[in-house]
Amino acid sequence: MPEDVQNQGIDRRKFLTVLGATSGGAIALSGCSTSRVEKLIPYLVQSEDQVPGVPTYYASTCTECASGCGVHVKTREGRAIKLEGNPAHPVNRGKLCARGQASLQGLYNPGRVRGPMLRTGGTLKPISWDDAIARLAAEVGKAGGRVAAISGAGRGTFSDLLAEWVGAIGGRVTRYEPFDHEPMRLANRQVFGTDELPAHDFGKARFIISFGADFLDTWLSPMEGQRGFSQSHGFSERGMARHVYIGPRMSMTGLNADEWVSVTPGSEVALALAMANVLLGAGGAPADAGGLRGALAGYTPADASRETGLPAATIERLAREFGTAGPGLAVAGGIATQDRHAVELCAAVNILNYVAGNIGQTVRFGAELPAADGYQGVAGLMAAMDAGQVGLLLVHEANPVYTLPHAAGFEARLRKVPFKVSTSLYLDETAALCDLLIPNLHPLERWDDTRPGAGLYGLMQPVMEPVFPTMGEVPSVTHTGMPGTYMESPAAVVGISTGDVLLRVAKKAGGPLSRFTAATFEAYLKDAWRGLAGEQGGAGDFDTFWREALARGGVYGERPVTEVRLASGLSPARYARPAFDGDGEFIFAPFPHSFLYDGRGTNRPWLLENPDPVTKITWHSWVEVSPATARRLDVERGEMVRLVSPHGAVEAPIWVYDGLRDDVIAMPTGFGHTEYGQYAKGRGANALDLLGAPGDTPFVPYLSTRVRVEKLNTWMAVATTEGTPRQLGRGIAEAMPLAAAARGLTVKQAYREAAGVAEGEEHPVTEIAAIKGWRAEQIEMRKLGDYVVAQPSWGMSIDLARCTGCSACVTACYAENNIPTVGYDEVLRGREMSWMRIERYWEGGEQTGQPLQARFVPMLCQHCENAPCEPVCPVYAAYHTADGLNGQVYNRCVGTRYCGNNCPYKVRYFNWYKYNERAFPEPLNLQLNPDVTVRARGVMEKCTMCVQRIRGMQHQARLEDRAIKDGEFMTACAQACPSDAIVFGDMRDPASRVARIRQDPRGYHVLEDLNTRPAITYLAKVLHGAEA
Amino acid sequence: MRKTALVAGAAVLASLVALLIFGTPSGAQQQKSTAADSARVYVLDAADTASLRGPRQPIFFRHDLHAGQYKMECQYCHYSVAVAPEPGIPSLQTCMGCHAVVGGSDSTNRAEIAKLRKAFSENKPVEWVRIHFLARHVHFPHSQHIKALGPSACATCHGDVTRMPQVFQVNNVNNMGFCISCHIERKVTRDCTTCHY
Amino acid sequence: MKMPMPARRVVPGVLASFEHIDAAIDAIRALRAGGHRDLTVYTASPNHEVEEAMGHTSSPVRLFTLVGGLTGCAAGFAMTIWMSRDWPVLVGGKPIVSIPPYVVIAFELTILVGALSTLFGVAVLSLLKAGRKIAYDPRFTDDRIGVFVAAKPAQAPALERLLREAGAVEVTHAAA
Amino acid sequence: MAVIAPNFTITQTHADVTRDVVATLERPSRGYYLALFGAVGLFLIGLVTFAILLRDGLGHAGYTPPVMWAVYITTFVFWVGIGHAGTLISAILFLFRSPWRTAVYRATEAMTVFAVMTAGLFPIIHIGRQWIFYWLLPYPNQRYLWPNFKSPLMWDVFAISTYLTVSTTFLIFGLIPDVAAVRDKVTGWRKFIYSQLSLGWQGTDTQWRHYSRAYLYLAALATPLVLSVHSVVSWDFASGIVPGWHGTIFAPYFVAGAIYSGIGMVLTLLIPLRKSLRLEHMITEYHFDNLAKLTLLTGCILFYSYGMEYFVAWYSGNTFEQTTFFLRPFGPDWWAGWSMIICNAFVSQLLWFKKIRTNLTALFVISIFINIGMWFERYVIISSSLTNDYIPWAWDHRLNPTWADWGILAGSFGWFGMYFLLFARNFPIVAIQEIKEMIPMPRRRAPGGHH
Repeated sequence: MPEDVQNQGIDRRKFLTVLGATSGGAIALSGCSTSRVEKLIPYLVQSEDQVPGVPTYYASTCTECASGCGVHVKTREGRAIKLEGNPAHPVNRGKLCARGQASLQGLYNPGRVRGPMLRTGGTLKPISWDDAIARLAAEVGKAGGRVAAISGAGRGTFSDLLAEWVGAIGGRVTRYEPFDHEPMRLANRQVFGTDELPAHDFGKARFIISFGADFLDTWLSPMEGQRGFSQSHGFSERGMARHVYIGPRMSMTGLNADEWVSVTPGSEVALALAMANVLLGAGGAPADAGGLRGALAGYTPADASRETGLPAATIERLAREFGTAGPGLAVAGGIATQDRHAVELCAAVNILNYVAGNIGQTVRFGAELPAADGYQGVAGLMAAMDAGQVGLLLVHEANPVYTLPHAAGFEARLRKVPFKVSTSLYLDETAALCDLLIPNLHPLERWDDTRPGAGLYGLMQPVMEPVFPTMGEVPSVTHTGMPGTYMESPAAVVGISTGDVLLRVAKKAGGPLSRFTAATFEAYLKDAWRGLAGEQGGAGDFDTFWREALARGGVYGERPVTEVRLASGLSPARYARPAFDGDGEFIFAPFPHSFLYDGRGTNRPWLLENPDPVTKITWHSWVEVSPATARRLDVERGEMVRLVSPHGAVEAPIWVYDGLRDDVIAMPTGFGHTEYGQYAKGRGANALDLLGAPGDTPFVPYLSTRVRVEKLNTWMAVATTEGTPRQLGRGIAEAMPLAAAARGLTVKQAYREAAGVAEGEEHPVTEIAAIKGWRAEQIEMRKLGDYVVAQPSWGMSIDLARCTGCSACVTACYAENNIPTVGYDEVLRGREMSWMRIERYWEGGEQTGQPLQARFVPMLCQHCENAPCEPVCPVYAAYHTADGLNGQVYNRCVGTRYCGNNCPYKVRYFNWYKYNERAFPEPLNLQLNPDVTVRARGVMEKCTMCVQRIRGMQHQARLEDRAIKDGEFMTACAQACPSDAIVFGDMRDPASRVARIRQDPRGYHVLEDLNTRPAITYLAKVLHGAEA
Repeated sequence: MRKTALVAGAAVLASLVALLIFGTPSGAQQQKSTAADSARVYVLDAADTASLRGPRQPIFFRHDLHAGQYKMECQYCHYSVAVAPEPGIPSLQTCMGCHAVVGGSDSTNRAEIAKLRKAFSENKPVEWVRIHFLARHVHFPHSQHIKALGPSACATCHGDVTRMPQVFQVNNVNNMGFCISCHIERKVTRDCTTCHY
Repeated sequence: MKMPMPARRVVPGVLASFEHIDAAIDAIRALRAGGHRDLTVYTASPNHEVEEAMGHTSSPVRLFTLVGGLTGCAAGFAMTIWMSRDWPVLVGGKPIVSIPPYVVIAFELTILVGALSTLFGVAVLSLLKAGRKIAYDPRFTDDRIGVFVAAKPAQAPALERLLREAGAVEVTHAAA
Repeated sequence: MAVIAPNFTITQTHADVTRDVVATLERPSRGYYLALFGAVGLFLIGLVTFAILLRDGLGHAGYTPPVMWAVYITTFVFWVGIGHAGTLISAILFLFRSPWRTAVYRATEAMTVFAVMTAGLFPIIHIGRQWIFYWLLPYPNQRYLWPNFKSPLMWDVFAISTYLTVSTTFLIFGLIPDVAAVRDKVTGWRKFIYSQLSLGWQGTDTQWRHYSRAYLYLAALATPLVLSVHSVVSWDFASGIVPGWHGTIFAPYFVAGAIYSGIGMVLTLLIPLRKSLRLEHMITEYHFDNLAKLTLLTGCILFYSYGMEYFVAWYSGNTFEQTTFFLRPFGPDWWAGWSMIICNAFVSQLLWFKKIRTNLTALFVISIFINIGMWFERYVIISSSLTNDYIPWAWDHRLNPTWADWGILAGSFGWFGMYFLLFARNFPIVAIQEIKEMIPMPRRRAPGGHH
């Protein structure tokens, strides 16, 4: 397929069709037909940063969530094919989560709105850009001052423009973000007199206690959370931090905790305050905390114990450990604990942190993480709508119709607005109700920037032309690509972003808007950055500043840290049990889906097929109940139930989960779209339908309703990739106590010690000698042809003490290796193709009475030296390369599938259907990696350790007459892993990192006794000892 | 199945014969360019262009003139062949570099060059008919081969284009034996994942 | 095994058909005693007495079987070993050339080639005399036993007498 | 009047034999045509199913990874097994000079050839890219590539194709004299056809001399072959590391099973055939009694093998083996596990009683059980072993066959039945010349008398 490179940049239709042939790897595989006439279409003008067959990287910024990670966009022949972390970026340091990587499927999403549309006679009909802009200008005029806009939390030059623009014509912009951190801001104002969001340093903390904040998957800034957590909680000579999770349900973050403390929902406040109280008593608290003594006096562990149902001793223990473990860190505010008293909870946790002296240490104010206006804003907007003060509503990067609880009644009010404009890229629920759609460009297609925090300025540049030619045209401009050289834009054509639209409308409408003079949004952006350049001292030569900024993906200054003190005369409000709507017997806890989040990810097959880290369910929603509850209700896995709250009802299949309180029923958000493209529409049920309108609270209290369960006596097959979730003593995900690990014992030794078995040789010496001799002989007899010369031996190590199960590696693998998604039905038959899967084994739990613990183990091809899959292949399609890979030659494979049977790790995947044709409907096929063959039906495929990257690097090195440096390149999974658990390299090079890690006493091979001699070494998980 | 059995029997015997008699199996013959093509005069008139081998291109670009007579380096146009897996097809800008000035010696040339100028001025790319189309499951990094065999090694696979008024396929590049025979000769790797991944 | 045989030479002689085996045997003995060597005996199933009377030794077809089998075995090993050396591919950490698995192939080829060459042997051997057309009677594949003696027309009457004495129920003369 | 065995005498003369057998080739009954059309119908179902698989891929079949082999391989092994009884009876019993084989061996040998023809289709049907199955053959190609002779599947290719070739030639070779006999009885175009097929056979002393020798050697070659073929098939599994496959007893265990299932099929075919072709006086209770005894013997060997499998699993202390074998009778697929044990190990034990051995109805019913049981044996060995092997995470994807599986299975029976029926009507289903060989030729005077 690289042959198609020259199609770039000119004839779009051609571009699509020929690249469409990418997914026609089928044709290629089933025989090398050269019969069809291929056209070669040259560039008209060669752009110097596009070397055919060589990827070009552009720096940009991820906008999937507000934390604003820096990304490198890998482009080939002028189209983005992969998103990778930007190592220079302080937030994510070169790593990228599943959601960030799936942004690519947002770019190439089949559900994208391909151009402006106007509602005429009830239906949306395409119109030209000029008409759309003219119409908008006219409507703006008509609406007079009665203009309003609602946008997401994103903060940057565009949001400034929008605010100014709307402001100029007398309206205001409401910035709304679901799962926003409003309670935290309110609490911060209350306790510290500032309503900004602080940064949390998980890496420094030695004792992390989270009150329902899922800082590893969805809360605040997950990538920072992951990195910090793996630094402090990953095993090292410094030992290992402790992590206690408090909440009604064990989320992925909870599964990574050493201890799960479940308290009566809503009583977390009491717990936090009691802990603070104990710490105060213990002394060592900052002087000015003394004022709190009186206020906290009412919160003895005994009192708290009554509220929480925890033994007082436990509370004291937690408090003491938290106070003494070294810098601690308490966080709160995940939506699972966001009840009507969420503000009090955050305040209590603030106090706890303050008393423990963590403020300024692990909790740093001054970072100014982006936050929206919270629910008050929306409430205000809706009031204005009611009052008929909104004649024109502009919806930008927000989908309130879906993400607000239905009971809030946004939809009804929206319908009443005379003219509604949406800039959404996809036809989401809100856009579907609008009268005019002027789709924005995807962040990879447009000029934009973002301010994810104080001192951080992320840039976005068009790394390619708009996927849809209908995206209009503005004059091409110059900018720089990753290599740092000054060059032509890869995008000969840049589409019209919403920024451009606003500016053009401004020109048309004139009046107060005439002050916006910039020709294009790019120009506007540059002006804004001139100002920044001034601050940054780059004013002298703006071009250089601009170019460097583009090359780095933005400007990353030090995060300022501002001192905060307790607000004077602070006294925490008297704790009272939060109220719950309705009289159902269960408290309903919706929680953000790790990948779909608030539902914005639901139109991306990668995210739908990536199994939820906890339940491993794909493609549909579910209802979680505890085993005890399941018994009591007499429901089982897959049984459909209806949850009824005073505000609504939803239906979903049951999933029985040990990590859930008996009095709580949990459900993931993000499903139940009624619009939003072929993948999302009508998939599952929307948990938010059960919530009421936030009345008294200035935020959406997600944990505020009680539900009733009705059995429907129908069943639905649950598409989980989980087989048997217990290890049955097969030692797949090994673990050892901290003490043993600290003494440098091996897993076996640790076992023997625990079992009190004496150290002893398992085989007689003679036998070992004999085996050694035999093996040496065998190895001699292998030395023929390519196998004579010694070559590198590629290997990998995976540290289970660091792996959090976040599944970023899985998506990375899908993206890098053109792995097709197979969908619900095929997942049911166990036919998912994920070359890399995260197996999640339970230890303890309801059945055993022990506390439930999870062991995550990424399972991929082990590249065994004695691979059982190889000798059984009749055509050498599975064989061993001279550099230690277990090669799989797709075009040689005839599909006997014996390799799949004989693989003890079950990591070989077969193309039962023409997945390559089903999985990539246009334009999704444009995301395919040209360096990797797209597998046809009837062939076996599996992890190749990214052989395309290995060969590419070898070619590069050979061209430059040099050796490959360790760590110079790595596999997609290792590159993505946010907790740096995966290390790849040449095992034969003693200096390489992987070679050193393989020496770690914690190292072991899965199913070692089969003598398959895997090239992948796992490092055993480390557990806190009995004190946990 | 009887068929299979017969084929099997036949094949076994065939391969036996092959190994007993020749020592190495037959197959992988490559068609050689005929003398007729190689000995061509540089002046052509429309009449005998019809008889030329290979597909007719939208513009009658003559490698024998550019690469043969004027001795232009292949890499002047195929700019990325030494640094990238792909050789690169020259952008029209590259052509115009000369042909903005060079208008052609005789009427036929002038006509063709006119087409080029027209395409460039109209921003219409020229759709060259592809001669060598490698199957998509094969990765052939041009740069590696140039590195190993030197900048003039193109002819090894593409034949002597300096003598081709119209380029045609000399070797079936999709014939794996064609690659392998060379790799065996030069004692370089025959590892499958060198090309297939 | 059926070969097109143009212009088969008709052999002159006398064809007698018997109902009883011992009669046929007597006749054969008598004829051989009478110096007639060119006899052809037809039976519906193999018969030892006939073989004995005709003085047949055991058939040389076994040589074909032996040679075929050995060739097959050798070919099996030669093929597998040579092929795995021709393009060495490492699988499962096993030696490139590992004999044990190849034994299976060699064995199967032993049987295959052995069997085929046996048939070949039968074909060759039974075609030796195929050049001549000898008188035949359909009943020989049913229950009659036939004895044909090649002889010049002059001898015919004498032979007929001899055969009838031996117990032939029917005697016909075949002329060139 | 020839006494072959204490309880078996032949009363016919040579002429009777020829007459009776040739009679079987006369205009067939309506029942025959019904059966034939039924077979062809089934075959067409299989054909259509295969066409769909070719179009869309194997996904339609009930594969649930990690169960990568399923009904197709099960059926493959089933049919290969069927074949073995034929060769056993025609070759091995020939070497043992067992008198009762003569009447039945032609039918069983035909069954062998057609069963192997059927089996041979399955490896092709089941692979992912059926159109390049020939890549498994070591033919010189432009890629310079050779197949991997270390792979059990390559052994299979050789074993099966050798077996097919040899058993086919063996059948044809045995047919020659009988075809000649038929030739001399029939008239018109049929005479022409048969005389072409008889390859100029006249039954001269020279022909007999080489023929009987060659037949002996072919039998001698076929004997080790038949033992090897199913051993090789068993190694398809035994040389894998899958718990439940990786057993040293597999070869003998499979061979016994193969013969067992084969005889089962022989009974299923012969009992009705004998009736419809009016061969009661040629294929008698005596033959069925012997067949039944053979069934009993192999059945007992199977019984022992089953027991041994479980014992070894327990005795090895290998947790993987133990899990697999525990889940066979008590896991989710217990019904398959038990149907295998009951139909094979237990039902065959009924044959200890002569009453049952000589009661054709009972035998027929039992033979059906055997067919079902042996199919399930392979099903269990394949699916249950693959469903629960080393990595628990990959478990609980149980094989659940679909229309695509059943379609191909039905097709295979159609394909087999079609050939068998056609053969039975157009060639002597009982070996004329060998029966005659058993009947002494008429003599004028008492044997031994000379003058």
